[in-house]
Amino acid sequence: MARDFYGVELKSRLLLGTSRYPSPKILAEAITASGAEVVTVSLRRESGSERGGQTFWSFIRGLGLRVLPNTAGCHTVKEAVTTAHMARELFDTKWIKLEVIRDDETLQPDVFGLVEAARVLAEDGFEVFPYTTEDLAVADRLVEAGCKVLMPWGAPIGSARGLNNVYGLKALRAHFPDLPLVVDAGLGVPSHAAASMELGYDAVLLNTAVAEAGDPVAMAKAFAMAIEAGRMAFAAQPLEPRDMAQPSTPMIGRAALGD
Amino acid sequence: MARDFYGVELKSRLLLGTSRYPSPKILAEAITASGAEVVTVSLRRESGSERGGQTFWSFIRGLGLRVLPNTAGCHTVKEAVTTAHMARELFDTKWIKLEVIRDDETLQPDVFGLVEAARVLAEDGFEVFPYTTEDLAVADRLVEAGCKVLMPWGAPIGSARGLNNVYGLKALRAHFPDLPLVVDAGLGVPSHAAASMELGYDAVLLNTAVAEAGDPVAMAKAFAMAIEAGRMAFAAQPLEPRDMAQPSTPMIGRAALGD
Amino acid sequence: MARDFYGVELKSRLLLGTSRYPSPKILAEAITASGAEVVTVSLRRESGSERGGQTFWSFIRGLGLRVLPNTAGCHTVKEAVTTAHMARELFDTKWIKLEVIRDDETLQPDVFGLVEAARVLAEDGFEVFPYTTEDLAVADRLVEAGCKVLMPWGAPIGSARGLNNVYGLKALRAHFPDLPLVVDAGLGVPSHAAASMELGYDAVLLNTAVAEAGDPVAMAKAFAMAIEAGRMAFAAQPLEPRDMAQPSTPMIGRAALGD
Amino acid sequence: MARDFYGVELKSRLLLGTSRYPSPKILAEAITASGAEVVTVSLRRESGSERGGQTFWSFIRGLGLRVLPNTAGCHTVKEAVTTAHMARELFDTKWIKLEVIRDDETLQPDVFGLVEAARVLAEDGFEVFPYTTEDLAVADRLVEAGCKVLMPWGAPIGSARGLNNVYGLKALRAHFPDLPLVVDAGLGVPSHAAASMELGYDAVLLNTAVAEAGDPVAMAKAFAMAIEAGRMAFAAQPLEPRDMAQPSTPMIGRAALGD
Amino acid sequence: MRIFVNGDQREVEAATLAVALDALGYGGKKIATAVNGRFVPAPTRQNVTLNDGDKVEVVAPMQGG
Amino acid sequence: MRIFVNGDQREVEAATLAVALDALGYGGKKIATAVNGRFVPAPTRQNVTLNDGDKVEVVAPMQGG
Amino acid sequence: MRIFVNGDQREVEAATLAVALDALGYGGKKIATAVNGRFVPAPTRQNVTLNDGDKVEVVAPMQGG
Amino acid sequence: MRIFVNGDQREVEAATLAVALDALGYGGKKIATAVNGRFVPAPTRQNVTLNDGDKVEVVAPMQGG
Repeated sequence: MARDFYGVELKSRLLLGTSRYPSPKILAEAITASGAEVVTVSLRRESGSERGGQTFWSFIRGLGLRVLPNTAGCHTVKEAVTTAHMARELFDTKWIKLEVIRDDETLQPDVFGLVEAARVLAEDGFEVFPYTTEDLAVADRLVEAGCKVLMPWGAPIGSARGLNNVYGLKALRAHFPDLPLVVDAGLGVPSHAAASMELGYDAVLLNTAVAEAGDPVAMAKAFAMAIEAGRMAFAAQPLEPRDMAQPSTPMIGRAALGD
Repeated sequence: MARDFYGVELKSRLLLGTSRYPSPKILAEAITASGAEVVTVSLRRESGSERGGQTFWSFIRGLGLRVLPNTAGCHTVKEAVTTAHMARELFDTKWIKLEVIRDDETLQPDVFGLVEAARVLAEDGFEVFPYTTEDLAVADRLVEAGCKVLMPWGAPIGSARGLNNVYGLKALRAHFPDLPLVVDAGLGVPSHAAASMELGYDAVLLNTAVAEAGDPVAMAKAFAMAIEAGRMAFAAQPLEPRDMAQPSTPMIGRAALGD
Repeated sequence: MARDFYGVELKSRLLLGTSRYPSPKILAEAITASGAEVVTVSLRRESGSERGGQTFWSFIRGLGLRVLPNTAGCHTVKEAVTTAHMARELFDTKWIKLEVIRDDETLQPDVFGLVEAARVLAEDGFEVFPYTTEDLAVADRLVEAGCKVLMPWGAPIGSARGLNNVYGLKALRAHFPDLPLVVDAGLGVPSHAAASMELGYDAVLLNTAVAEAGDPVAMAKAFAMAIEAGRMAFAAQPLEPRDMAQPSTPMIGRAALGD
Repeated sequence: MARDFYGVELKSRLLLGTSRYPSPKILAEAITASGAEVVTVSLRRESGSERGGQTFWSFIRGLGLRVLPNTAGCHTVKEAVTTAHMARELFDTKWIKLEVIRDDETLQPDVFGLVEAARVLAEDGFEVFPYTTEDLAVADRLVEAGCKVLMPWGAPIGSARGLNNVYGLKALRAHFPDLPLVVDAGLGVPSHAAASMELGYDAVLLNTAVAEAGDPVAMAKAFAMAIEAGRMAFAAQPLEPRDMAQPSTPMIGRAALGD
Repeated sequence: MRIFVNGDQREVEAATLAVALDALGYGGKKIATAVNGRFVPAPTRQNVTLNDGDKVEVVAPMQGG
Repeated sequence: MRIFVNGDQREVEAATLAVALDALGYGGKKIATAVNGRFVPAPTRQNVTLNDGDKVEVVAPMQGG
Repeated sequence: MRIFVNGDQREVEAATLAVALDALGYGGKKIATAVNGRFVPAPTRQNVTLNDGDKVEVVAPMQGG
Repeated sequence: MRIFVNGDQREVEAATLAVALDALGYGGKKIATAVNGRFVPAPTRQNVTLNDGDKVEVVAPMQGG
């Protein structure tokens, strides 16, 4: 049941961020190792004399991958909407990872600004990937606003904590059986990503856990495998946990060797 | 740092049980999918007219893999030792997965019988893979008894619960930095296996979670990938979890778009 | 640092619901056992011939306790606001436990309706106790709307699961060091309530865990003690968990009795 | 169902250690606040000129409480047995908290030395309180050796981690429905103690969590209340956790206030 | 005139909500009222004239969590 | 005339945003622009006349998570 | 003479375990044996004489976890 | 004669443990004793003769967890 992200079917279920890598070379290798078909990008001020943005742009173009620009750092609907427009022009894509942040300590979504910005952008033809929480009521409104993908957090961005609220993420999956759901942010190790997929999520968006690992390229590969593994396991109907033990080796036919 | 199991270096870090599969065909496909180089086997009574054991024997021989016979169902040192001897003759291997079970509800190791049987068998030239708990004092004695591999449980056999005592498993790994350690039993999904490897364990032994999955072949493959992923992540030095969030997209150079 | 609930200082940190008890007698005894100074109540349709509401009203009046009426079951701002007005007249109190529910399966707050209803009611002179989530951005808006108390859920109402998102509840407490915070709903056992207080929360609101226990009166008493215990512990600066052990009995001066 | 500790019925379910307090005065007040009827004590070398032991002895005598001497720091059966004999003479009690430690980093029980020492001491008329793990097979042997009480650890001594292996502690309780079981060591906050009692344990033994709290006297009181609360809750048959929510306020009779 | 009281259709002569409530047996009871989803305070009931098809809600105290 | 470009005060003669960007060295660069917090599409830049005190933002692609 | 084979009573003439196993149809099969709880290696079977009431266990390979 | 008391070398004349303890200042104190790792009950101390190199442990009550 491959999910459709605004009409695009992705083979890889890993979306990778491009920030905080030790070097462009390692970034490039990590992207390759991850097998990601989508990378997230952003915008920043540039003076007439600087070339950084141009260099990064050629780098990204060279990858030949789909880009998902974000509105990182935006705290208001207006900032997010203007940033989205600039991103659409610069990267020539309708896709936007919508971030409207309330609190700089937890970088948690401002769900009010998020829903409003999502509505404005969706009406303006954007295909919105909202970075949100596991809140069902917010999720409903994002869908009403026109979002066809949701990206709930696992834990605060960059915290490497994994899934803070497994129960909430399960409830969200149960509430939207057919909507593409992506766990975005907060993961630290591949087992976190595998667990996300085992909950039935459709993909995982990562950045810091890969970029700041000792070996980002190996870590990218590791996450890619774990995500595929978790997805495969979800489809293969795992055992339900039980409280009591059950012998794997049948007990019948055991030799009687006691006295 | 590939670990050496009694002089044998295994490429695959998944050891697979052969019990409880829907059919021999599915068992064979699951083994292939898992990439396991070692499969566990057992013994059972057979009458002169039955052929089951013979059939299974040719099946196993046909795989051309290393076999690890177990002493499943043994409750006393004497049973375990006699079973080990029968297994060594039948399967022509010094390797033995030593199980001495105390309690049929939890199938938990009887650490007293286990250590004694390990000593007897090690002195008799066996290469013992003891199914034990995370208890450090027991582990020390198993090593003194001659064990060069330890296999602590994750959770009771067949419970699919994952790692019941992560703290204890960490302490065991820290106590034996150089000894091959295998998480044996109790895992249910690939994320459990990846987490085991992320703790620095060297391999995982599985049976029920694969055999009783809806699709054992896919599940075998999924576990294989998750184990490799977890191992790779351990080597790639993952991020430490932190309490507060950190932006993945740098904040400097952000456009000022507010009023 | 006793907290002030709209100018009222409560000695007891347990707020108790009045619903689902086996009998009015047991309800009365449970309230007494709990030491609660505040009980939650609600409204329901009554025909001219029925007396249930009148009986319950005299019962409540007889308790001489402060009542906190709720807007249970309201799905829209309009329903919640009208219900709050009827409650204010009936129970003659400005206090209102504001519930605006989105989803009947999780009974989770509709944070959008909640904030709007809170604003309308606060402007109309109500003292609002909003049943909300651990979301910081929502919490900020509730405070802006005039709420001087917040009541985040521990888990879905009646689920007895305890604290689903300890991390989120910690972050909320850290974000509002001086605001009265009450864990409302989802607790099952006294250790859940003690843990809430150990996180620095100011009070706990309970109903089902007490009312549907085998012995509601004993359970009410048990929760009351656990809440006081948790609060006392929070103030007494508990030990930080550490990874390694530390002998409680000093090692110096040990007799040397080995060989 | 008050449990009988070698013929002694204790009203208080908290056993308190006497070590590591800021001052004897605070120790005395903490003991009083805890309501403990049993305090643990130990032995140490004393020269002819020192008076410390004598002073402590009069202090303890003055409390008029039952003492439980420990064999802290013993690593061998011989040390533990000799220490137990010296303790029996000094404190004039058959009770002994038997500690045989393997590893100084985790201070975890050496279950082999423990069982052997328990047998020797029980045969010699001691009433043994073994500090053990949650291992069922070890527990069976301790009972065979004559122990009529078991004291499994919650976590390593002084770690304040709480219950590392809830599953294992549950299994132990289920395996010995009628044996007095005491959670000994590793707790940090009252909710840990309440949770232990909610699992059906009969008592809790504490030291560091109280002695090293900012306010040991308040913390002693807090633990005492939480333990009583947890016990009471266990007896009052708590709700089972459920996955879905259930309204505490009945839905029937709700006013229809929407349009 | 036909109105709905707590969802049930009722026939009342009453000109005002106050009179209707008496006629319906609510006299002297501890209740609160809303008409067509809008709260009607007790003192105002006598000023509220009912119209055909009005939805009247009459609620009383109950247990709550 | 004085405007702010990415927060820095700059002196420009330019009548339009397009001309100003050239003057500021942005000619042919991969950028996007906003004036006073409102997005200005590339084709429109030549029609946007700048006024004293205008806040111009000029952004380029960068790494993002 | 009466012996027990895998728990079932059997009547055998055989003097040795080896002969008994043939008589019981185990000829040429992949098996391992124990008598009265003690392992008997294949080569030794011909030297092991059975006595009335002996408990013989004959096992073959099977699936295991 | 040289013995070790709680690990320290001491010179004692004493023939028995009891006498030695008095000489060492333990008279009337609340203590328990072991010699060479073996417990010596109080009543027995007078019967225990010390030998050169004996290890004597003398312990008193202390705080414990």
